[in-house]
Amino acid sequence: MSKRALPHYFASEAQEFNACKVGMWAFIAQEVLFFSGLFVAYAVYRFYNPEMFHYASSLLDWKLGFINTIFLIISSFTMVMGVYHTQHGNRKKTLINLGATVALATCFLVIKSFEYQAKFAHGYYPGMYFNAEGPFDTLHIFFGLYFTITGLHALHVLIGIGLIVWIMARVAKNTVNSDYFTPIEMVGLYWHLVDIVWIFLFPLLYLL
Amino acid sequence: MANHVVIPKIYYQGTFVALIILTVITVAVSRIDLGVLHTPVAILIALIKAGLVGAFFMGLRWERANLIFVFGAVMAIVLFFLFTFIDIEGRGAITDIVERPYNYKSPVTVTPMDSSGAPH
Amino acid sequence: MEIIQNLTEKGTFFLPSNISATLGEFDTLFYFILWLSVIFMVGLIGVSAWFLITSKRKSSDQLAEKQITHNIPLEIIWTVVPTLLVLFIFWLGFKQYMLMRSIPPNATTIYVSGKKWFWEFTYPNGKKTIGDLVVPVNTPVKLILSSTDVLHSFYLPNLRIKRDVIPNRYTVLTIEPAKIGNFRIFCTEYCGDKHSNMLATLKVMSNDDYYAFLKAVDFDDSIPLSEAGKQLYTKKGCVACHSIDGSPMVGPTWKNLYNANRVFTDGSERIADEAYLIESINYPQAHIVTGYQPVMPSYQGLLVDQEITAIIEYIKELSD
Amino acid sequence: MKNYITEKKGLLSWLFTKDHKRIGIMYLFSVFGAFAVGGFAALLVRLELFTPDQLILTAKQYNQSFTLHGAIMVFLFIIPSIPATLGNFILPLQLGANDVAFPKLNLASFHVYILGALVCILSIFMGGIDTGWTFYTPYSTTTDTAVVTMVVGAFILGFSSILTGVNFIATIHYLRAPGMTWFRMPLFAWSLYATSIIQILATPVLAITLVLLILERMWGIGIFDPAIGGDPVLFQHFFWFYSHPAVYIMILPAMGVISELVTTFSRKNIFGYKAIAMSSIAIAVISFLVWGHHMYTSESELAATLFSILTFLVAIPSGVKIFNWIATLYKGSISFETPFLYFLGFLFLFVIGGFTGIFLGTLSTNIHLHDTYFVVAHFHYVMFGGTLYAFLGGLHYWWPKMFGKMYSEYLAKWAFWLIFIGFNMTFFVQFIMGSKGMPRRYYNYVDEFAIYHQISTVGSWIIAIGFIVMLIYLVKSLRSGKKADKNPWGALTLEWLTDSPPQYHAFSKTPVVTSPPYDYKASSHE
Repeated sequence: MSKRALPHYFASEAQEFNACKVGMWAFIAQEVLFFSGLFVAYAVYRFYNPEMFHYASSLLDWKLGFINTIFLIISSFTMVMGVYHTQHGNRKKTLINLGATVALATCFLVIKSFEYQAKFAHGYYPGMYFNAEGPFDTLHIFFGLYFTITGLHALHVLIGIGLIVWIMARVAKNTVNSDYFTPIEMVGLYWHLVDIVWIFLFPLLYLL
Repeated sequence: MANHVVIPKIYYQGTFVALIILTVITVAVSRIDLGVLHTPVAILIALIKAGLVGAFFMGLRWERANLIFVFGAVMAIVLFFLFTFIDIEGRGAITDIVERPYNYKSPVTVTPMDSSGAPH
Repeated sequence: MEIIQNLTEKGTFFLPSNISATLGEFDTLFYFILWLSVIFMVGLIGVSAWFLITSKRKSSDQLAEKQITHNIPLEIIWTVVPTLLVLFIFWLGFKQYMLMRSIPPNATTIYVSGKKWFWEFTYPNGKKTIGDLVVPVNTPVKLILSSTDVLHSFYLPNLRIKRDVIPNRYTVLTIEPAKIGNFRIFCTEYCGDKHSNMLATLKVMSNDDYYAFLKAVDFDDSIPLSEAGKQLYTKKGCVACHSIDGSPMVGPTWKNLYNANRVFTDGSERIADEAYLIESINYPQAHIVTGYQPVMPSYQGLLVDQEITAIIEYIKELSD
Repeated sequence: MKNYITEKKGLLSWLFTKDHKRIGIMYLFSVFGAFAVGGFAALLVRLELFTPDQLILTAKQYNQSFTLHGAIMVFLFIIPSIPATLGNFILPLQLGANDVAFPKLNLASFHVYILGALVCILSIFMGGIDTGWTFYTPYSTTTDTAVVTMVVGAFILGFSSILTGVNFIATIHYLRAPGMTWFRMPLFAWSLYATSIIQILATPVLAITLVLLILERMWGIGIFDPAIGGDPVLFQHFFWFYSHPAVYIMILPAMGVISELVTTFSRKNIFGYKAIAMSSIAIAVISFLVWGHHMYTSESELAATLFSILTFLVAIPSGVKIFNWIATLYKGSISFETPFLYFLGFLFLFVIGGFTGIFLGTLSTNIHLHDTYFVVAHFHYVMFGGTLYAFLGGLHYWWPKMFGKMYSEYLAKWAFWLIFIGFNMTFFVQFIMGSKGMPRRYYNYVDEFAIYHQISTVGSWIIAIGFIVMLIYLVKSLRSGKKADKNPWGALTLEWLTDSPPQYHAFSKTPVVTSPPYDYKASSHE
């Protein structure tokens, strides 16, 4: 198959790879800042009503959260193995690993929807639709924040699934191979970021 | 800049196992009551896990130049936290009125809590 | 209407007259920074003008006389000197700021409530006024500010002080006026359509006038009820939202209101008799006429019964 | 010989181009379109304020037009103005590269900008918004105007800014010509690098603030609206954490352009190259520490004191730059063409803006001056007098390079002086009015300020005339301007090696850089 033509504005392969890497890391710094706003909001409202947050997090099912964390960590591992096999030019194994990552991510979203169903059953809707009883009258703030943070994170998981499926298509068409594996490495970086955000979210929302 | 360093598999498997163990530890630690240390320990373990993912899965250990972005983002977040909490902590410092939110119309109907802390 | 002191008279070129007993040196700091800036400004303009004139390009290919790329001592000076200067200015400003924010122990407390588009003041003996903050001269007054709907900001230009009024939270402001007279109060945090009409007047009186004001029941029954109603229409802020000539405003017009058929947003209807008028003064949110927003704040406790009857008489007079 | 304009014909070849030069030109026209809309709203506001009571607008219409002026000017004009137009066109050429690092991303940034702009314009027809460009809650969550549409538009525009930042970081890191080390890079590139750092680290916080505002308004999650337990001051912290670095996104590229102008038109090597480059980075870093000085009246005393000290620290690098620029003029060979006039205008107005900033940074004077016309005048002196003057200076400086045509120097000087006089007449009067206590965003005002408002309104008409004159001679220059040669001003930076207008493939042979960027020769060799 023909080797990919280097774009006219790059002088060498290494220059292109490094430029993409720096650009991706800048994008990751930006994503981290995006979630930082939510963490500050969480911290401020936890400071305002600590007992309510402690009580509210006991309402969440930490076992589902734990399984979700394990799923995301495994998916991070299979993603990295996918990149590893691409670098070694082993297309079949890459596809298997990427398929596993997508499967795990979908399981993550499925469990998330179970959790949401359980919350809705108790009447813990986000914001003004909240009609539940509780020992604290600020309970609706916790669930407002809970749905916002996990909702935005789930959105990023969805975007991640889309990206991985796109990369699987390119690996299948062999436009991404051991000579040019920049795209899969970038999607890998993005996926690890989504995993890191969940690593912080899990203890803050479920365990504290 | 390291170009095309291919990272041996062993690093990935090692990190993966470490992450699983740390997740189990996080849950275990949260079960026992550490009092005031409860939050810092949880955040510390999360930081270690994030560090592992960043160093090995994201290849920071071999491309240290990208650490500048991590450093920049972390510094911006720390400043954001720090100054917001200086304001919130300092409210009512000079004026003797403690300035905290109060008397808002909340959609929650408050049920009395019995002694064990669970609503009956 | 007592004359309110104009902000552009009796002040200096940049500032209105300063009547604050504690913040006298505010003006000195202001003009210190001003003259410092003017000196630096003249220096910079002078130096650059001199450079521009002396090294004007005469012929099109004329090169620069001398290339100088850096001069470490000069650069150090113009970094360190401004830093010290501005930190000194910070220190002056910080001291005055602490003065502004600290509360003298024996201050009389007045509650200020900012509502959409008027200020309501509650005095120590429970008396309430709208739009007029009456304070004794030369005594510290602690204003406890809170808002019932959106952000406002309580600004007294002649006292050089301002504090944001935040819903569901108390914020505090202390003033100590040293001159008797009427002064302006503005709302300086954007709060909607009538943000620019949300004015109030600071009335500084001598002590005995102040106590006489506190005790006076401000309803004099010498004038006919509807005439008193007409005065209340302006004094109590109804003018801000209700018109008397039928022109559309935020609230329904009072012209031909009495005994008119009112259709409400929930579809029900009712004749606007005395009971309806009293109810909608005390509990305006109870029935909202179609086409209007539920923005009217409740006047319960703000108007004594005679005042309500006076207003209703006035409305009757308006509806032929 | 074909250049990037005549390379391919047809609208599609422009709308889907991946050439940084064409994207820069498209940004230029859309940014000036936004400037026209924002400027018209400003004229409307100033006209309404001619008399203390109602003249042409009702209270709601007035509030909508000053909000529109603020939002359009900030999000649609001044943030993308220099980085996206001059930056996109000139940066790759200045670095000796043929394009930015990610051309597809660059095109995506332009399309996202157009989409965001359309959504913002759409909000006008859906009832306009009357919350001010700061969207302070709880007013923004309780008013019945089309806040969600404008907020979605601003959210989309945030991405355009982030993508430009990502692009420039990668371009400056890796696409420099061989031999161009970090300290041989032109100062315009340095300033764009500092701007990209802020764009990447600050804009996402605006994105999350706007998302939370939309959720607060639609679902009432109780985070900003105090009626349901939220804290409006927290919204101010979130908003200003982005918006203060945003004002440095606006001024840093302007400082970059000014460094280029001062060296070229005085034929002098820049004075203190390292000092200026490092102060750009210093401003970018310190800009994240100072947002609280917008909230002295609503935050606690401890925070206000801290923010005040840090605000004064961020003023120092700007001061250093001003001193360096003036020192560059010494013993140069100065020619007073239009770009240099805009440099002098920048110097005069930005220094006034800077000194009035000291009034607003000091704790006690800020309490008196906050939310009055003093603040309005201060930020117009810094934004209009600073960023817009540098943008116009840069535009006139690189106009021959971008379009290959000169503009009429005579009309350009007329436009400059009209705008200069009109600007000072409009805004210096507002300093006096503001310190006397005239509050901001007032539809009708107490009678004693009438004379100030009338002078200010007349001044705004003169600015409008100035811009109309500029429009005329720039359009004339496009159609029938004198052909410009490769290096009309005799500058030394790399973009002047390409011919004007440059070909699609600007550098046939990638240049090798051997000396610092402004290595002018001196006539007296001592």
